[in-house]
Amino acid sequence: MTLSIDKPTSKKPPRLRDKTITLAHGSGGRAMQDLIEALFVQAFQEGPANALEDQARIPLDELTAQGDRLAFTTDSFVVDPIIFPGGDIGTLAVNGTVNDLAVSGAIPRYLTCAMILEEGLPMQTLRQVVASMAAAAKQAGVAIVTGDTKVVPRGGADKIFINTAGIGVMRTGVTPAAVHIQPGDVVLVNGPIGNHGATIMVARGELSLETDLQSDCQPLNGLVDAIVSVCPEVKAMRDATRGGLATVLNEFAESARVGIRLIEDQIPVDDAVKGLCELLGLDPLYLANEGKLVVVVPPEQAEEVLAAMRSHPSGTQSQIIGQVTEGQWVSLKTAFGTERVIDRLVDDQLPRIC
Amino acid sequence: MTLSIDKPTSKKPPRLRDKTITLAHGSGGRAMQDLIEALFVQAFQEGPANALEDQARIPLDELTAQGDRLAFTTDSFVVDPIIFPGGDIGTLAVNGTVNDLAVSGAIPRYLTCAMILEEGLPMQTLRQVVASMAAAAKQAGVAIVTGDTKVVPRGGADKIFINTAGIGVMRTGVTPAAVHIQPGDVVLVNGPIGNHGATIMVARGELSLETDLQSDCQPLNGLVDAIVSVCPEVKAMRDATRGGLATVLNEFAESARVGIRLIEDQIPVDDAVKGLCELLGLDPLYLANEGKLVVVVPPEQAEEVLAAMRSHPSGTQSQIIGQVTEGQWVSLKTAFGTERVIDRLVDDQLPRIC
Amino acid sequence: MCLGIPGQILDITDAAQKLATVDVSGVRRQVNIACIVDEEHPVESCVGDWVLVHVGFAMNRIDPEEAQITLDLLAEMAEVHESLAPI
Amino acid sequence: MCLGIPGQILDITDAAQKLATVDVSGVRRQVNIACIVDEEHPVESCVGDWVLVHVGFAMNRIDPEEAQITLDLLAEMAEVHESLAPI
Amino acid sequence: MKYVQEFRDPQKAQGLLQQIEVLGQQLTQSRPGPIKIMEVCGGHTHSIFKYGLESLLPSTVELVHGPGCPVCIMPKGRLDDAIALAQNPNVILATFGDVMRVPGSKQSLLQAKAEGADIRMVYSPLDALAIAQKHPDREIVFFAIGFETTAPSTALTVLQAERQGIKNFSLFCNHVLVVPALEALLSNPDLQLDGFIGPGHVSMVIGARPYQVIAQRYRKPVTISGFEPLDILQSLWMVLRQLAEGRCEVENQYARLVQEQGNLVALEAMAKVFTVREQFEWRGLGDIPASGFKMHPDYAHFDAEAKFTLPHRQVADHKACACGEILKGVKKPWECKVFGTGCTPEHPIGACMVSSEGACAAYYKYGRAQTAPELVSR
Amino acid sequence: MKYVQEFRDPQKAQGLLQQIEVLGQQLTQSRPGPIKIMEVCGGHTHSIFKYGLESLLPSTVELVHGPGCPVCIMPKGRLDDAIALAQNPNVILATFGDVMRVPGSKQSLLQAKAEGADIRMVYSPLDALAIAQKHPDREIVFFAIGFETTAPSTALTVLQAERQGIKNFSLFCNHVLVVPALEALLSNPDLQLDGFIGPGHVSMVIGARPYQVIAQRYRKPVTISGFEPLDILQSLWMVLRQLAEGRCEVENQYARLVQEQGNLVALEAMAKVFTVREQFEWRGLGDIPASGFKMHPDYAHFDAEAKFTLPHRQVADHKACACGEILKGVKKPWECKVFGTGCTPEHPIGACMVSSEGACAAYYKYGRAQTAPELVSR
Ligand code: SF4
Ligand code: SF4
Ligand SMILES: [Mg+2]
Ligand SMILES: [Mg+2]
Ligand SMILES: [Mg+2]
Ligand SMILES: [Mg+2]
Ligand SMILES: [Mg+2]
Ligand SMILES: [Mg+2]
Ligand SMILES: [Mg+2]
Ligand SMILES: [Mg+2]
Ligand SMILES: [Mg+2]
Ligand SMILES: [Mg+2]
Repeated sequence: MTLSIDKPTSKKPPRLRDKTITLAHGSGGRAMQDLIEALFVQAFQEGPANALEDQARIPLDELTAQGDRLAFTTDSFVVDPIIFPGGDIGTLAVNGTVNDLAVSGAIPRYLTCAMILEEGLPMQTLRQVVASMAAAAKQAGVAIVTGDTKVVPRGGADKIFINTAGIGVMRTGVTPAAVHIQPGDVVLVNGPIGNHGATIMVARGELSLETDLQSDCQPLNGLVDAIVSVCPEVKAMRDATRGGLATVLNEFAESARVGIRLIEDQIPVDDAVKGLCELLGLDPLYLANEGKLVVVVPPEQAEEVLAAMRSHPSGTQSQIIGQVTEGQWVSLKTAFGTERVIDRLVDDQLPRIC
Repeated sequence: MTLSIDKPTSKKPPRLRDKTITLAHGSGGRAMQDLIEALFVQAFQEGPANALEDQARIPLDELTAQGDRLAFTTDSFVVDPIIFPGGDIGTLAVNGTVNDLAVSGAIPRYLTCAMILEEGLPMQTLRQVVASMAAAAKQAGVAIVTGDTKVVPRGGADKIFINTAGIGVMRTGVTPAAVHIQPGDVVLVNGPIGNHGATIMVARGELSLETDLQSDCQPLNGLVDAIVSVCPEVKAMRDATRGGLATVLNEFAESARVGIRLIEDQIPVDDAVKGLCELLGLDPLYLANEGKLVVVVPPEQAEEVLAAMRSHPSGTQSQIIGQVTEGQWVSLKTAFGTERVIDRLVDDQLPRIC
Repeated sequence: MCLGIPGQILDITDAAQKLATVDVSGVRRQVNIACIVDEEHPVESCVGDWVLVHVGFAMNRIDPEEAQITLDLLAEMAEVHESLAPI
Repeated sequence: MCLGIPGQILDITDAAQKLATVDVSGVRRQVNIACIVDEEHPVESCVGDWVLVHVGFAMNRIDPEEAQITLDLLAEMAEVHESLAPI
Repeated sequence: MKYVQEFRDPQKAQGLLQQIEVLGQQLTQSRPGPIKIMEVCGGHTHSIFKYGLESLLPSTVELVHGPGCPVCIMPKGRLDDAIALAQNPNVILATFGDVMRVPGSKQSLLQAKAEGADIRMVYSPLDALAIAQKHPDREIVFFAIGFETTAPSTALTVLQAERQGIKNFSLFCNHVLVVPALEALLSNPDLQLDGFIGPGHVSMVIGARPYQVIAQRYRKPVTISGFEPLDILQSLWMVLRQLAEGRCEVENQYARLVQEQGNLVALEAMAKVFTVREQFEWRGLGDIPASGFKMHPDYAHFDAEAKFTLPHRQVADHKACACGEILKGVKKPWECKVFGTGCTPEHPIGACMVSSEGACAAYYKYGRAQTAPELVSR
Repeated sequence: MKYVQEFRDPQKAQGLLQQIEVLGQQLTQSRPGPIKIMEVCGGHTHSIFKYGLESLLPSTVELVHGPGCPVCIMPKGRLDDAIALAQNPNVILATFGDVMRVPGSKQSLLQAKAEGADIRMVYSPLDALAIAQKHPDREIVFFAIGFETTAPSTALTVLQAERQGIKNFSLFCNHVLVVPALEALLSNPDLQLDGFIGPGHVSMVIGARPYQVIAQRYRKPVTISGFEPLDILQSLWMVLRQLAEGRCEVENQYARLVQEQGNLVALEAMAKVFTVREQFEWRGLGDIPASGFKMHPDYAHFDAEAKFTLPHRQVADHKACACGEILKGVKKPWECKVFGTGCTPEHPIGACMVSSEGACAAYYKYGRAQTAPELVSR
């Protein structure tokens, strides 16, 4: 059973007396309904008023007023640990999907929230994650309009998994897509890379490392607005999540059948991320980000886009990091003046030590 | 990273050589891309032609041609075992979301597919589940247009979890919702209840029981078409999944502030489901279904709707099972001629034995 | 207390361990039939018998004649009632 | 082989076990400094030293003078090159 | 379903109901208040609510729901012991679903499981034994509950474990006995009962004879009853008939399953494996002499109470809880101050609210609309 | 980053490169083919590719990538042993990330982990010891790999385990030694090398002295080198200068870290805990005498090879794999028949394709666009 989260109810929400999540909270029975009403409905009540149905219902004319196409996306979030410096799995779950919509040039509008909870999860943890989701949704200006709750037996999942799907409206005339990329186009990024990946690696605790790093988790739709308003012709945008900057650029090159040449000196990387990479033999180009955007624009608009990005709070450290070329490789002009290929990795980077 | 599943690619898909899922398949790297291209893109290629972006893009005018509102829903599927008589987690994941759209009166159109896989999952199992999803989508006439793949370490999840979100177009003028239900309305169901719940309980093997039961998992959008075409005024529809028929009827009663009176003799229950319930002290009214629909219609249209349902392959055993009343309780006229309350359960039913 | 349900013995799965398959309205399970086996009723003779199943054991044999006697009595009482009912 | 990276000792966390905190460009970790402690360099004196960090051990002390000699030589060679380069 | 469906035929009830009405009127002409008949067994209570039988009865006949649900009468201390066993990391505790939600002093088995204890629900004690064979490195404790119906299965399982030489299996034995509990009730001066509907499945094991003490010493008629609605109505009628005829006997409505002597194999297995406790605590009723089984010394190596150290704390019942009076038939559930408000199936205070055979849960689930809607906030 | 950034300054490379060009030309005037210098160490190989140093070199100077990656030379049989250890349900195998993807005869550690073996990636052998303290009921085996740089850390960890009385910790010791491997290479008549860039971090432990045998017996110049691009270019220049001047000496470019005598604490710890094996198998190179460490008899109680029964099977390398010839500097990766087709980082056939310090992986990852694009299907 799915409950639309935005139940227009006058009655006061039930009190949640349970200290931990049990299988009852996923049973479809009253314990589940109480959880949904006491927690999710309260937190996410910003949405439009729908009845207590198994789906949200959205007038199409409200969407057609904003653009001509729907963007539709989904991501599951399984981050470990679920709470880390700079955010938690809830922040990620909202921003991740907001960003996947935003980079299509869409105005993100509505999100779903489907939780898989492990039996025994402290209720307090769930409260915190749900509060983060509500705050992130508010910040990004989206509504969480429908959801689902499943509970699996202890050991059947790792604390919390969240799936968010999202829809947004694509502005008429704005159609960023990797296939539009052409030689000569300019590649930008909105700030230092690798902070999220580095933060999570450290937060797991297995390496016994300490840093002051924080995840860069943030919504990018505001920044995209700024980009699109000066450059509706933007060729391509993508958030550089799993696989990092290198992976996104390889996807771009492959889709558009072009090469991309990066300038190492211009790619912003924070010192502690550099330190972690040196210590563990990693490459920051492949570290995950959760608030970093790669943008490709026609060369004549690069400076204007850069200026627009830098004047947005999410892009103050934006940089032009390279240019699209003929050819088929993503390559890097190293700080040493040489050139090397930046290929896709097969897999996650593992520490290289001995 | 999310890959739109319907990549228009001329190059032949990579060969999947791995026999099991490893963390590499969720890394964002080449192993993941190969998995997506070799498995998901091949299986789900029915969708519209989008570029390899992080979101599907759907023309809004295609939607406005079919209706005036969007229905938007999500469900995660965590069924254990993942393969059972009559279906598997893939069949469920597609039909579950198709049905949540259909019962709103919407024409289900597009689905997402987000998989959380446990490290060590046999590739063959994943292939089977994906094939089931593709087949179910084809049967329901929906396209799976975008997806996501995560892999968690062994022990971090139980084999496969699938989330599907779905969008559909609500036909202009058709607005089933529990709040519309009024005393006098008639309640129908499209066939015997409890088969899915009973099948899963037996399939877990812990009770060492054997039956010839099968899950009733099926798409209901065709049946809904048949209902709506004779009765666009349909008051409410809902698929009776977790919590079963009793839970849906309680939700209806609560939303509409009415009572509902069921006639036990008219509620279809298969013999083996009855046997299981007697053996374990369970009530079939609370067992889950995955292809059963509760419909509430105005009394004057009940017979016509019943006839329409019975002439559809998914409704040959449809029955009128009760009527909406004043009051606040869901009650049952027992086969013994008495009356009892059918309340919501707190929790899943547990076997009652000693 | 003590949920018990009639079932019919389908076959003997392990005569030494006194294990049999019982059918309850299409649900089959292996049960222990020690409680219904005695000199008069050797293991093999139990196939086809109706028994009361409780927590994986056949606890007693159901006596069809006694069942019929009860039903006949009830039918008789119902008939008497019918005949007395106002027309 | 043998990835090693310069880091600076921030403090001694356990003098008996010869454990210290090292900083590598903002990343801190506890390392074993047994290999750089001797009569001339008692544990406490190591704070502030630059060491080569490998698998959780400070393997050797970095000699700032030797480093400077190398850099000076390189600078000199670069200068000679500059002066020879076509104008 | 043979031997089930025939006994659910509402047509056949009409004669019985009419006779009950006649007898009820006759019996209450010369006394105040209705005739009170206790159905001892929780299974009967469940059927009565499931089939709405109370609504069919005349106001002259009242059913009192007895202490015959082994889950409802399990004291908190014993549950705490079971939870302590399950929390031992080397122990797998196996038990029936019935007992999973019953609140101990701090939590239920279901909550302990959510917090990491390894607790498995089984359909049969044989399934618990199979778990022991599958996990030779773990200790499997079967939390054995139930009346004499269930005790033989447990005993036979222990005998099988002995034959197969399985050493990592033991019982936490909480089997209880019907007749001593009834005697305890009957010795209570509060109690105003006119007769009993006797538990059919217990009687299938112990036979009809043990109830003679009730009929003879306490002068109350007993009818051993089946569990289908016609069985129960017929038994009620049989008790009323005894009353009307001034008889105090043990009658057997459930002759298709219950014999005078009970089941000899079952009785022998119980006699081998168990021995009667000096006393056992019943939730709501307190200590009752000779009312439970413990392991026979010959089978001490299968006794979890000997194998493991248990807290063994006695825990008082919640002071608001009227379970004891309800089990004695002195109060009705809705006469408990917290029924439906502080005490609900979601957050049960007393055990009667947990098991669906508990009188409070049964009223909450099936009976509220008719009997006490005003007591329940929705 | 101090002591790092300064050695990456491209401006400072210009003088070196010009000198290398001059020396290269001079040295090849009177002989066919380029001057071939082997960087022994995988860390150097990694830096050379990461900074694209080969593209800066004149055609007269060629770098040959040596056997100095402890992961690349790990034979399949030893990996199978490690996997067998990890598959023991009571064992937790701890090791460095480097070795996780290396294919054994059937699977890699990563695959074994996916199928349920308890394998933990650690940054330090001390972290493996901490796991042992945290899980007193399990056996923790540290799969110890690495050259003399890493061996002291392992030795010091064992000494700490001894001091703390930790009994559930042991080593599966696979430490290998640089100089014996070089001697084995140098005794090969195929080999055509003119000099060596010596491993800086190994030398920080063992000192400069052990390389004298190369300079003196085999008459090849050696320069011990740091790992930054300027270090490597300077070392290359120093080797060429020796060749030009007709010298065969052991020079030390990495004086900021390497002393003549090495690190005495480290050497002492190794001498206590380890003893040299009669021979050790190197993937691609076969058995090399005295080229690895095993546990010293005094520390046999920390020896996983003594504590556990291992398959100890020798497994032949894949017959298409040219790893051996590549490690000897006889072939370049793209001269292997399966490079980039049958053998990729995704599905490596040989170990050189696994570690990013392996020559094949380095060419695949960094070098393809320049050196051999036509060999690689995308
Ligand atoms: S309502 Fe609850 S507290 Fe009251 S008697 Fe019943 S079980 Fe006890
Ligand atoms: S390409 Fe692969 S098979 Fe060929 S030598 Fe390199 S590692 Fe061996
Ligand atoms: Mg639904
Ligand atoms: Mg849904
Ligand atoms: Mg749902
Ligand atoms: Mg994203
Ligand atoms: Mg993205
Ligand atoms: Mg996405
Ligand atoms: Mg994704
Ligand atoms: Mg659904
Ligand atoms: Mg336990
Ligand atoms: Mg293991």
